[in-house]
Amino acid sequence: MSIEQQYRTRAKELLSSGEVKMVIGYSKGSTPDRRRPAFISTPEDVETLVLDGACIANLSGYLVTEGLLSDEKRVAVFLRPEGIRAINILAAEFQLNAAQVEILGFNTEGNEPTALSGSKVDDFAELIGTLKGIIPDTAGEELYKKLEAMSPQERFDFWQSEFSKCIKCYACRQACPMCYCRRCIVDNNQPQWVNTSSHTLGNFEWNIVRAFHLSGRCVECGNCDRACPVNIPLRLINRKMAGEVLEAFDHFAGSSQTQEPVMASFKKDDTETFIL
Amino acid sequence: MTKILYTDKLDNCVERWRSAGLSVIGPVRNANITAYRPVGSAADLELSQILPDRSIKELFFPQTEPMMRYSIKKDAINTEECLPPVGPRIIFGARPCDASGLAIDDPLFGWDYKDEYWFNRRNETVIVSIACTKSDEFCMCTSLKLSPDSTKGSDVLLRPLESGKGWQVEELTDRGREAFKAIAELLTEGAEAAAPTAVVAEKFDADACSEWLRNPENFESRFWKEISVRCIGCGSCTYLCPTCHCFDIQDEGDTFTGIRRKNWDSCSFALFTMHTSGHNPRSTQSARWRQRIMHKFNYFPGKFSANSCSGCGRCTRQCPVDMGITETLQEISKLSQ
Amino acid sequence: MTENIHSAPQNIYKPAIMKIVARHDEAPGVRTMRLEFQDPAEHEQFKETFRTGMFGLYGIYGEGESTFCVASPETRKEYIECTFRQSGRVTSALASADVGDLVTFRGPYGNRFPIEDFYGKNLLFIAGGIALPPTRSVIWSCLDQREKFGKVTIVYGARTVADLVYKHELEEWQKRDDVDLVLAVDPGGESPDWKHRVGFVPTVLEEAAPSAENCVAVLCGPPIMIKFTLNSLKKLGFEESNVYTTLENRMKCGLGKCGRCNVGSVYVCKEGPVFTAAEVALMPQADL
Amino acid sequence: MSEQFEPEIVAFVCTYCTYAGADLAGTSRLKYAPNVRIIRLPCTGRISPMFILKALQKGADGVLISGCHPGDCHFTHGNYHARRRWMVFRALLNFIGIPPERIKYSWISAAEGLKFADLINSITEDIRKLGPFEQYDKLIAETEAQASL
Repeated sequence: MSIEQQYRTRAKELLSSGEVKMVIGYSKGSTPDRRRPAFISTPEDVETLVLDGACIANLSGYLVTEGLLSDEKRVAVFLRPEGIRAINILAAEFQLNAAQVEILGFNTEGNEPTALSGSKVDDFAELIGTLKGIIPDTAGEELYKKLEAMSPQERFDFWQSEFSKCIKCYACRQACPMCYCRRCIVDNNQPQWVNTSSHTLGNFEWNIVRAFHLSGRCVECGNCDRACPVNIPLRLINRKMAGEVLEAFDHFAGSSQTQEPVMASFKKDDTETFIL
Repeated sequence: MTKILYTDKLDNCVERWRSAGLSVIGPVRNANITAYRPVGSAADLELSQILPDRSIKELFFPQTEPMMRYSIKKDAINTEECLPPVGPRIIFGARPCDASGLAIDDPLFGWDYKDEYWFNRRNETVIVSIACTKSDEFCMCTSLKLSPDSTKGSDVLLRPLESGKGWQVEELTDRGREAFKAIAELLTEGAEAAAPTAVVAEKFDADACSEWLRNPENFESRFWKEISVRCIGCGSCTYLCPTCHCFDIQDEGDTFTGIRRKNWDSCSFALFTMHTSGHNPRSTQSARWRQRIMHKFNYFPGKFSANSCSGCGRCTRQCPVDMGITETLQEISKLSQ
Repeated sequence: MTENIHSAPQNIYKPAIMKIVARHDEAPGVRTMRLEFQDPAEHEQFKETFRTGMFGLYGIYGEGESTFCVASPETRKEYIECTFRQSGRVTSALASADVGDLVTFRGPYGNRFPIEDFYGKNLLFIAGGIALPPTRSVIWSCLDQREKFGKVTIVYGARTVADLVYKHELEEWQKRDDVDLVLAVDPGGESPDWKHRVGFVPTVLEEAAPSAENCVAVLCGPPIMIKFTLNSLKKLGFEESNVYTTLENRMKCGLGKCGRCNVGSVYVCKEGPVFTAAEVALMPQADL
Repeated sequence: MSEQFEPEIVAFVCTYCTYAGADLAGTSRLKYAPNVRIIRLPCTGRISPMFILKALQKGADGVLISGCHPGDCHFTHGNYHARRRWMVFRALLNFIGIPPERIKYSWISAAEGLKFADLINSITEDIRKLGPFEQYDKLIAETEAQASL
């Protein structure tokens, strides 16, 4: 039995038994290589679920949709390891109760999905442990290395040309499972810290703030990068921040649902070589 | 016999236009994205892409533009208008869907109050469109009574030759004829056949959809929730759309000097309609998606006699969650049967 | 583009500069300002176009513009009065502006109350809380030509005694023989010396029971109040086409371009803000 | 003779330690470079990275952030939180291409008036050597300009 069929069966069981009220997965998209999020709430619809190598979007963000989990019922969701880490963070930041989330874990190596065994976030603790320090995918690796080798001024020029394309559609924010704030800092206008205008300066500010707020929280699922309609390599900034946090504080975002958020905790002996 | 412009003359054309004082704009690929940008020579033009990633509207309605500069002194406020730079320009290689998008928005910006920021640019711009010989699964102009070679909004329409070596020239307006006078001697009279235009399958019945949308009963249909459940509420569809025209007015600066700007805004943002009291007339994403569809295919045509959609398909092409107008209208077509 | 569209000679987004000549605190956080035009030509234009019910965009450069009605009547066009509650960025800035300071104004925009149609009829004004200002513009427009109308009844309610706005004018109306003023505060909002009614506007209205005979009602208030008051008016026999109200939506341009004030196909800024209850009933209720 | 470049430096300091330290420097009549504008905040924990960005945007050539020594925070651990934030923010700015040398961090207690004066002198010199912060100029000019299209 293919993993797709196996998971359909499992989804059907979960829905039929009433164990979950909804399954969030993938279904066919508008072109053969596209997959779209699917929200299945009846056992009959389970057949529309698709699971293959093209299922890469991180669906965990839908769990914090207003009101979805407020009835205490459970929801099943298809997640790759990054998605499972995202659940840990959302739970650690008290955005959801991880017990309400049934995980249909999978990974994609090459084009074939493989099943991950477990159903609760804690079942995947060991797996997540092995991922620590490993870059989840190598897209953009070359560019990343090139950027690292540049001088600050060259990097600034690079980002200037990238951010000048930004149209402030906030697709990066909306696609990110970690950007759950009801009111984002750019939407606050008293004071208006970030210019809402999408001139390059405003775009710089926005992207710096976005990256800062995701430092130590980003699971590198790549949702922002894929969502960006003007192809800004956003994941490079996030990867830099993830690496920085790992190195400085040994913090691997989303390791467990009790992990303290890195920016809301401290150690007395944190590095401070830069402080005069 | 028709006038023909051969590709190898294009560089000359650009030069002629530039020396005639026109700034030449066309699809340019830069930093992984194709957009309408000023070109120095024909070599900068990227004409092979089905259509540029970003729409043409930003040349007339930029994502952010200064409207006025203010300076405040003790007992005087000085407002300096920043009307767009007036200077003739020619857009070479627009796609017919983009060009018609501009024509669709003209009545809106000219409705009683004329928006100079839009019309100053419109009146100074010649639009030379190239008919499409390629399309993809997202193109849907034919479903909106337009076509890969529609002339709406264009001043000149070029039809690619079968040989791929040039274009048949169809001058549509005085403005277009005027601009092509400058390159008259670079054109050749010929009978070479044009390549067949792209075949764009009709994806939905826009009239039937409009009728369904006009029925007040359907406003509260469950359909809206179901179709928009995966919408994440970003603005990429509206910002890439050649006809979406909503904007915000924002001040930047301090108590003494600063700039008032006109910025793109999107009906898919929750804060778009939020009252200060906290009341939000369109408080759910489904209500916002419904507004977008209703506005484009019911309200707008009711006022300005054209659907506010030119069928470029960018909304679906770029949607992070694979939504878009096509799918919604296809579903409505099914419902209206 | 087949036809050449000429631009209007005037930049439609450029505001007029106004001087604050008086200001008055109406209730906690609610302030009235009287503004005077600095440019006589702009003032002339205002005099020509302003009719009661229209709104404007009041602003402070650096903060932005905010939409509220012109609270002064069309019979007094020497100045503009506006009343606002300090709640956001722009209104906070406006609230901190003092007499003599300059602010910006764009308008007047929108449609108006068809006062000519009210001639010879009885008038019923109903307002709740901060919604008295738009009603007040109509009230004074009518009271300044009192002889043209029949009986005038004003029903005004607020949450608490402190929240009542235009307290001086309420007193004035109270004293007039040709105005029937019914004041009310919500239960719990009364002060020990409150001599008027206690109760919600719809209830108070039903108790006062003005006759629907040859009567036009002008109703302004928060959406929830409007909803219940309309029911009460129906009970009293009012036709929906004889009930006028104003819609207040978020706006940025006021010119029918920026797209945020739409309720269904209606651009509130151009086709409104004044609608009859019958017109409002045709709009998609969920988008109100 | 060309005039020497005088950098403008914005200092965000906590009121309990560094501000008191600056006060001590003043009352002790210590002389230090006049290039610093001090903004007093309740705690280093209150210093949002937005402050730094805004200062740079408004024309500062350098930024100083200073508060109580670890363990001395009036609010017991505001400065520990701030320290983590700076660590990350520094790396971020560096990756974006804003030279981290323009942003200085220090611990200065209420008793360290002399350290404050010395520090101000030395960072003023450092920033002077770096020259004016011009990276944002092009961006700011763009916001001032007409929409280019």
